[in-house]
Amino acid sequence: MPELSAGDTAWILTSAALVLLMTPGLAFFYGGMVRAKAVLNMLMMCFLALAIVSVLWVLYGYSMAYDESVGGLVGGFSLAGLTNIGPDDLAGTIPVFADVGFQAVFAIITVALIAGAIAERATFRGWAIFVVLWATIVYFPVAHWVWGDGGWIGEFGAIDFAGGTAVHINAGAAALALAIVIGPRLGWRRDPMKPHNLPFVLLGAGLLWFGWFGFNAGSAYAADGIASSAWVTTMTATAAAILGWLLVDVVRDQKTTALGAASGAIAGLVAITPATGFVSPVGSIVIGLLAGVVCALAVGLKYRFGYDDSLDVVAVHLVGGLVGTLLIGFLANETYTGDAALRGLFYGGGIELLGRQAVAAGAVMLYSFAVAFILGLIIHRTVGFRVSEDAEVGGIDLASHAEAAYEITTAAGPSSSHAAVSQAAKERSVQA
Amino acid sequence: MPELSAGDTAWILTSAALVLLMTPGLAFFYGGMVRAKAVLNMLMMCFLALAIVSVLWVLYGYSMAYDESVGGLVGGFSLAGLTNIGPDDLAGTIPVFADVGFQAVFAIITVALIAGAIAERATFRGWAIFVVLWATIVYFPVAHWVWGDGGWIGEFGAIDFAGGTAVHINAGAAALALAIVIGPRLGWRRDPMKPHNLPFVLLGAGLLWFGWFGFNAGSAYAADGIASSAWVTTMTATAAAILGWLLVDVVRDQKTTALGAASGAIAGLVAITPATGFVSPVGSIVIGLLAGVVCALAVGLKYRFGYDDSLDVVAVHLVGGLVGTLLIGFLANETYTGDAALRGLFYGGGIELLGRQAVAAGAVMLYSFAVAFILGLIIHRTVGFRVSEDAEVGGIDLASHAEAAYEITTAAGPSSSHAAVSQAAKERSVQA
Amino acid sequence: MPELSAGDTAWILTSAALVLLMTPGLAFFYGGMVRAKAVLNMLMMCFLALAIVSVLWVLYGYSMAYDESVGGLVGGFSLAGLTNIGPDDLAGTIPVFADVGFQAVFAIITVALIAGAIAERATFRGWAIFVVLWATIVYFPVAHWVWGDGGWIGEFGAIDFAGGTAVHINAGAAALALAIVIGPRLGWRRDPMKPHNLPFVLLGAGLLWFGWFGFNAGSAYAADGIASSAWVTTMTATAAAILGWLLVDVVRDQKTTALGAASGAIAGLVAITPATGFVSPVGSIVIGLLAGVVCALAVGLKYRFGYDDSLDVVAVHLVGGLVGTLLIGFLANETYTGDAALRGLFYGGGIELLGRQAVAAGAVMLYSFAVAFILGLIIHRTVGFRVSEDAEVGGIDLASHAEAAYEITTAAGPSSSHAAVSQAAKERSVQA
Amino acid sequence: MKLVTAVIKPFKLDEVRSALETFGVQGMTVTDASGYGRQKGHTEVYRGAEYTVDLVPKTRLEVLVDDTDVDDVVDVIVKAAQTGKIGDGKVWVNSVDAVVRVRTGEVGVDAL
Amino acid sequence: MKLVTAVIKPFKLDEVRSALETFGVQGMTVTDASGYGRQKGHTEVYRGAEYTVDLVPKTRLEVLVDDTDVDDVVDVIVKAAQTGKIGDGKVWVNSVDAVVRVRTGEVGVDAL
Amino acid sequence: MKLVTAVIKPFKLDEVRSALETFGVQGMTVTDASGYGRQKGHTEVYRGAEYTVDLVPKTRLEVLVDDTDVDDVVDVIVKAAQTGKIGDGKVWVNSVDAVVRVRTGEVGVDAL
Ligand SMILES: Nc1ncnc2c1ncn2[C@@H]1O[C@H](COP(=O)(O)OP(=O)(O)O)[C@@H](O)[C@H]1O
Ligand SMILES: Nc1ncnc2c1ncn2[C@@H]1O[C@H](COP(=O)(O)OP(=O)(O)O)[C@@H](O)[C@H]1O
Ligand SMILES: Nc1ncnc2c1ncn2[C@@H]1O[C@H](COP(=O)(O)OP(=O)(O)O)[C@@H](O)[C@H]1O
Repeated sequence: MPELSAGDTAWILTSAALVLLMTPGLAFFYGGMVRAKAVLNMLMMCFLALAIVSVLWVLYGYSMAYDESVGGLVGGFSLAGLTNIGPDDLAGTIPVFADVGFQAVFAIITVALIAGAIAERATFRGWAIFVVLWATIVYFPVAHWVWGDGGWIGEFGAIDFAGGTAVHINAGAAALALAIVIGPRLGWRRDPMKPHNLPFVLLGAGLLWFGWFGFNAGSAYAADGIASSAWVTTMTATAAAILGWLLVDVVRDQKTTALGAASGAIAGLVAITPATGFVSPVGSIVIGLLAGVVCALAVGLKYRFGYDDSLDVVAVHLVGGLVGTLLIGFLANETYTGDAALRGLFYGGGIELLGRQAVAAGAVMLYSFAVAFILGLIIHRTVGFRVSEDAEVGGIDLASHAEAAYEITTAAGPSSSHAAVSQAAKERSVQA
Repeated sequence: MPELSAGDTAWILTSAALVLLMTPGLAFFYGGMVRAKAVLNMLMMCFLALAIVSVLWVLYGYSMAYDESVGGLVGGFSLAGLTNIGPDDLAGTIPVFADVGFQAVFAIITVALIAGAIAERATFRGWAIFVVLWATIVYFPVAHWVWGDGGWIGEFGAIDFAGGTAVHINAGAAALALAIVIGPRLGWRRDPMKPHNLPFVLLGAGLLWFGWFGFNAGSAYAADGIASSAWVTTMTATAAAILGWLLVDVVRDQKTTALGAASGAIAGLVAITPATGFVSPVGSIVIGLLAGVVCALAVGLKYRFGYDDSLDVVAVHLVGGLVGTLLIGFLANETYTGDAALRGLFYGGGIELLGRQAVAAGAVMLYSFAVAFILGLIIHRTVGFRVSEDAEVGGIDLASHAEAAYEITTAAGPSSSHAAVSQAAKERSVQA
Repeated sequence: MPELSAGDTAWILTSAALVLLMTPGLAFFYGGMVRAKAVLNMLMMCFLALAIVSVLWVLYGYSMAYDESVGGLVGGFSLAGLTNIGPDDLAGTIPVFADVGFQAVFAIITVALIAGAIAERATFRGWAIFVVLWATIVYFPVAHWVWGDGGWIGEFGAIDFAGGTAVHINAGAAALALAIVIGPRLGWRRDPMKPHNLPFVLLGAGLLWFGWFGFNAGSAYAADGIASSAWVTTMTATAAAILGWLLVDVVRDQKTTALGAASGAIAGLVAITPATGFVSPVGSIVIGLLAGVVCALAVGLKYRFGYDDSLDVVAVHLVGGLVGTLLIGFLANETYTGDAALRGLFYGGGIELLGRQAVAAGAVMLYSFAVAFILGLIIHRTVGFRVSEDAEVGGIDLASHAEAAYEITTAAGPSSSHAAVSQAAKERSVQA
Repeated sequence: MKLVTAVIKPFKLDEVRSALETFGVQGMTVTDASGYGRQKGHTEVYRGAEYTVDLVPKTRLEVLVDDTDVDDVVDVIVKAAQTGKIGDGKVWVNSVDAVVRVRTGEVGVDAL
Repeated sequence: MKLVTAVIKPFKLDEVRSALETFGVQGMTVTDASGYGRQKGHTEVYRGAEYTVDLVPKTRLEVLVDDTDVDDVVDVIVKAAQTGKIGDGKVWVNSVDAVVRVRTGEVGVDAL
Repeated sequence: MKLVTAVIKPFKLDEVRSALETFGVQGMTVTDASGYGRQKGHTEVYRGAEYTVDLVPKTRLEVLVDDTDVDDVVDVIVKAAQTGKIGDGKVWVNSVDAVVRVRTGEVGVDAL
């Protein structure tokens, strides 16, 4: 029986904290991309996902994902509330609670990712309900399929090191469904809808990259050689994807863009996620470069097919997730997978691995899309999933949160806003 | 004799870095909440606390807190300058220097927390002096009371896992004292004084949460099961507190606010701090929810009693710290405390634990309040603790630091500030 | 033969992630200091260095730095592509891949540091070419000199714990060369050219400090006592340097400035870098204080000698690196170096150590300056290293990236930019 | 020579500009403004207190026109800026004594 | 019809607005401005160099009023905006040839 | 009394201000503006789509002057603001019925 390894535990606790930081990072990556009148709502969608999913995870999510399998489809409820678990219980060389924490943050970020597709226009109530239902009906079971003991995808033999299917394809497919259900923003295709704060986009990208080392290298569940190679490939694939996306920028527009660099980084991180512990550094450069190029081109899909996936969740997460999941079929390297059966086509493996990867990707994509579509529709028709036209034009921050993001007055210049001074403060009930 | 554990050391060094990051995080949490003309001063108050307390800690702070006890009240000075300590000396399974670093960042953040109560109006000189004196007279001894070998609170049997009394009640009480001493901002209750940059508030909250995993789970002093359960409760209490605060928002104002979400997160983190390694995940959800609701309501106290605690340090840290410290008396769980005597009322424990918690909380609160009040008064009457009216109205950034935070010119739009161009640059003595 | 230590590995993987975060941190430190029309370009210069150097490192950089020495000058190419390395290979107690990752991020940040000297005016193409060439011709060999097995500086007996010569003097000298080659910004000395976003400067400083714990304490290559003392000195030197720089501010201008605090922090971090594991905490306070004062004064050099080192890379990194590298000759402490031969003058050592430090510093400085100067000149004369006057005046963000950093519209106030509305969107080829 | 000043809803700027261009006006100067009038502002909540912001974002245009064009230009602006909802804004006309084009020093109608 | 333009200290806006409202003026247009005059600006320090910023933040109001009200309105603004310290600003009056309400096309006094 | 309004290139503000100071004008009010005219704007790229921003940043000045000075003031501004390249801007003059200094209530030339 394995003993507690303080080193492995230190690494998993660190990794869990890093992955938790990804959700605020995502909030800024997304928040910088929306217009100034909607940045708070974007941040709040991410923080709400963080708050709700954390609680659900402890109440029943961990149990549904990691309890004993019910037919390979979902875990049971015997771990609900985590009341059976104590600080001395181990999962391999780490405490079960470290596993609980580390897995929780995956659930959180997956749900938060979806928000980008419906930026600037979703009711906060609708989003809250969606978060609860989609996490419960889709994420918890799908995590079980892929990583749960006895989950059907794992049994079937498809592999996913850190979440290409369970996280990115899953979130990307749901994002597509919601974008279709709630429809495009007013003025879409007519107005530019440019990012209001590109430095925030790069800040978010930087924090995401940083956190992703926990996401990928932490998924080794130990501080060992595979964690280290995963660390390296998480760096190199991302770097290569930045170069790939900027290449598309230059060829198409004769300029490199900051939005392209940030998006390329995320595309690379997404694509390497499923493959990070299975491929060599050079393999990861191939994955990154391809992901950068393919995702940059995939942004155009929404214009061709007419859905307003506002912050390109589909192009980056669904497409990037597919790129990485399928490239495993070509680039999986026995030196890293440690299993002769897990070799990609380029390393003398057969076509079966690629086939299994495709089946797993397809299954998660269809399931997530279908459930998200139905949930979205139900919410839309009942409590409403879309704010009023006035709220959207005037800004969802004011309409949904009664706040404005910035009140930037500089004593130095003429841009001093007098709004603050001209307000009639009507204190209503500030007392407790 | 325990040996060095690389795993435990890795975790404590990581935790220490995480906690250090909390002070910049706090700077942004606070800095986003003040008006644009005071953001640099707010950031500088936090960074100054960081700079001063780091140096004091090495010179004599660590010694006063952790050297042999003088009557349970304060440590001696034999460790002053840390000259007796070498890299091979151990404190348990980690090097003493790791302990020095980890404890240093607690001292720093505690002092920095106080700044929020006197935002936008304190002289920088006054603040510098206060930092030196309060750290010396209050923080170092109180840390000894709670965590020092032979400190009276520890001996007395009150428990504080990561700093509910020593950090939050302590800082909150001092904040209240200073807010009273230096008085409300000009225009308080009349002008809105809205946060100038809410995304910064959320950025700060995100960084604080991230760093708090080091604060709480690092306080296990090992990478083990209790560190892991502390990690989990640090996530869940915070999440629940966000939901709790937003609930108050919705009931009272029919809107969820971003400021509420950020404040709720901090309230939850504060409340779980003393209890983090003593309660179960479900227990932590109870603590978080209650803290979110209670702190949200406690914000009204300042209006009722008429002190301008500008960024609600009292409502969040004093009140939140009390909530957590007292709830230990109800929710302490033997599975986690590992001691049948440390059981809360809900788990069959007696009232004594609650009583001891209350005594410890009360003692720290009174001591910190009294000393801070006297120090504040002396500083106010001598070197001055409050900037001139002109400086406050015109902006403390210009008055105290001769800087303006933002000079945002976009070539794209009409908001290009011409201030930069219209300045008559009078270089005085730029040469060294 | 040493075995894998999970604890050491956890610490190095964590440290590597921390150091990676330093490049985004640097991007914000620098980005906040430039004018608003150039912030994206500054961020992009840093992210481009990150992307390119990551890939080069795997392809041949690691090999040039750490493969078997060719005459003490450079490593060979047998590790090119890292194809000979597997996840089970160890370097001491950690996997080779952990070493690869940890060393990669040093290469990245060194190159990125240079960008600050040529802010707001360099062609992006020129920068991309410079990054490739300088990394290849200067950084990889110099890393070998200092840290490679058999590198001449190491053999010679000069010591550099975490990169005073290899990173800071190296980057600072190259920065000086480029600033001279491409010349001052239009309006330099006439216009104020104030930082456009000082909170970003402090955010960057905070992230850099946080990451620097990995940089310095990670350079112990183990989670042990020296890592812990390095952690502490990284905190205290930085704190002291903030105080030192603010002291100069106060004496000269009667005000403390936020820019001074941020710059002081970086100066302290730079100066402690080579000495971090060799000096006591009190020694580190001396180094920090001196670095803060000296670097603050060194900012004036550029006015005296007439080069526009726009963001003071020379004053902070070259000068700060020299301060730290030379002070080792005075303050190296046997308790920490563990070698009686490595004692500074203040601890009874001879003048030889100081001499060796000076030679190493001088050699790196000259080599880096010379090569950077020649590379800069060639690039300037061929593809061009400087944007057009129109581009510089109108803003390099628009000229080089066709983007504007901010589009901040608040529904609340009059500063609503109508630029977005008044644009005629001419979609060209958004489809893939 | 006349100066036509218009205060309009910000999102109408593009339409007004196109309409003026079609009419033949070749230039204008635009400033951000905020307006107070019949149109209500919005409400913000801060720490449980509610604040009403009375000012509404507006865009202010200035167009110098020849005397003969002034009525048409006012008409073009009013038509293009109209939504029919409260807060559409005002247009007013001042007399101008002289106009100079900075670049050339040309005066009067030639300066436009 | 007259156009009253006032340049005042920003923190006086609210008082001026209330005073005008009490008087019966129902609307105005506000822009951020900065002023240069007797009032001194402030000093900034950057890397040890001192810069004087001469421009002082101001708020600029425009109020269209009927000819008969113009003196009173000027008076109301001056009273409300006065602090007695340098930099209180200026108020001036122009003649207006025509005013139109965009929403309805009403002209003259009806447009206010 | 006259009101001289000038729309100029932003980076020319400092020169114009000095020139006016030298001439003896003691105050002015400045606002940020953007202009539409012969001068072309710039192009931005977003997700592969190209957007033309037609508006160009400008600075708008208002200077109240005595009738006798008006021609000279216009001249001073035009000279100082001229670069000779397209987009240098316009200067125009309106008549002012009355001017008041808020601080003192002084009117007319004394108010300047
Ligand atoms: N008397 C006035 N003087 C100057 N501007 C005014 C005046 N009245 C209204 N405005 C401007 O016109 C805008 C619209 O006016 P409002 O009364 O809200 O609607 P409407 O013109 O449709 O009746 C205001 O926001 C303000 O900018
Ligand atoms: N000649 C002028 N033309 C236009 N605006 C002016 C003029 N002189 C002053 N102002 C405006 O009035 C403001 C106050 O003027 P100032 O001379 O500082 O104080 P005061 O009016 O109290 O004597 C200035 O900031 C500027 O905005
Ligand atoms: N008819 C007009 N009315 C008001 N402002 C105008 C007019 N025409 C031009 N302008 C202003 O003058 C600026 C310069 O005009 P432009 O035609 O670009 O160059 P130029 O005046 O050198 O011929 C414009 O950006 C705009 O602000």
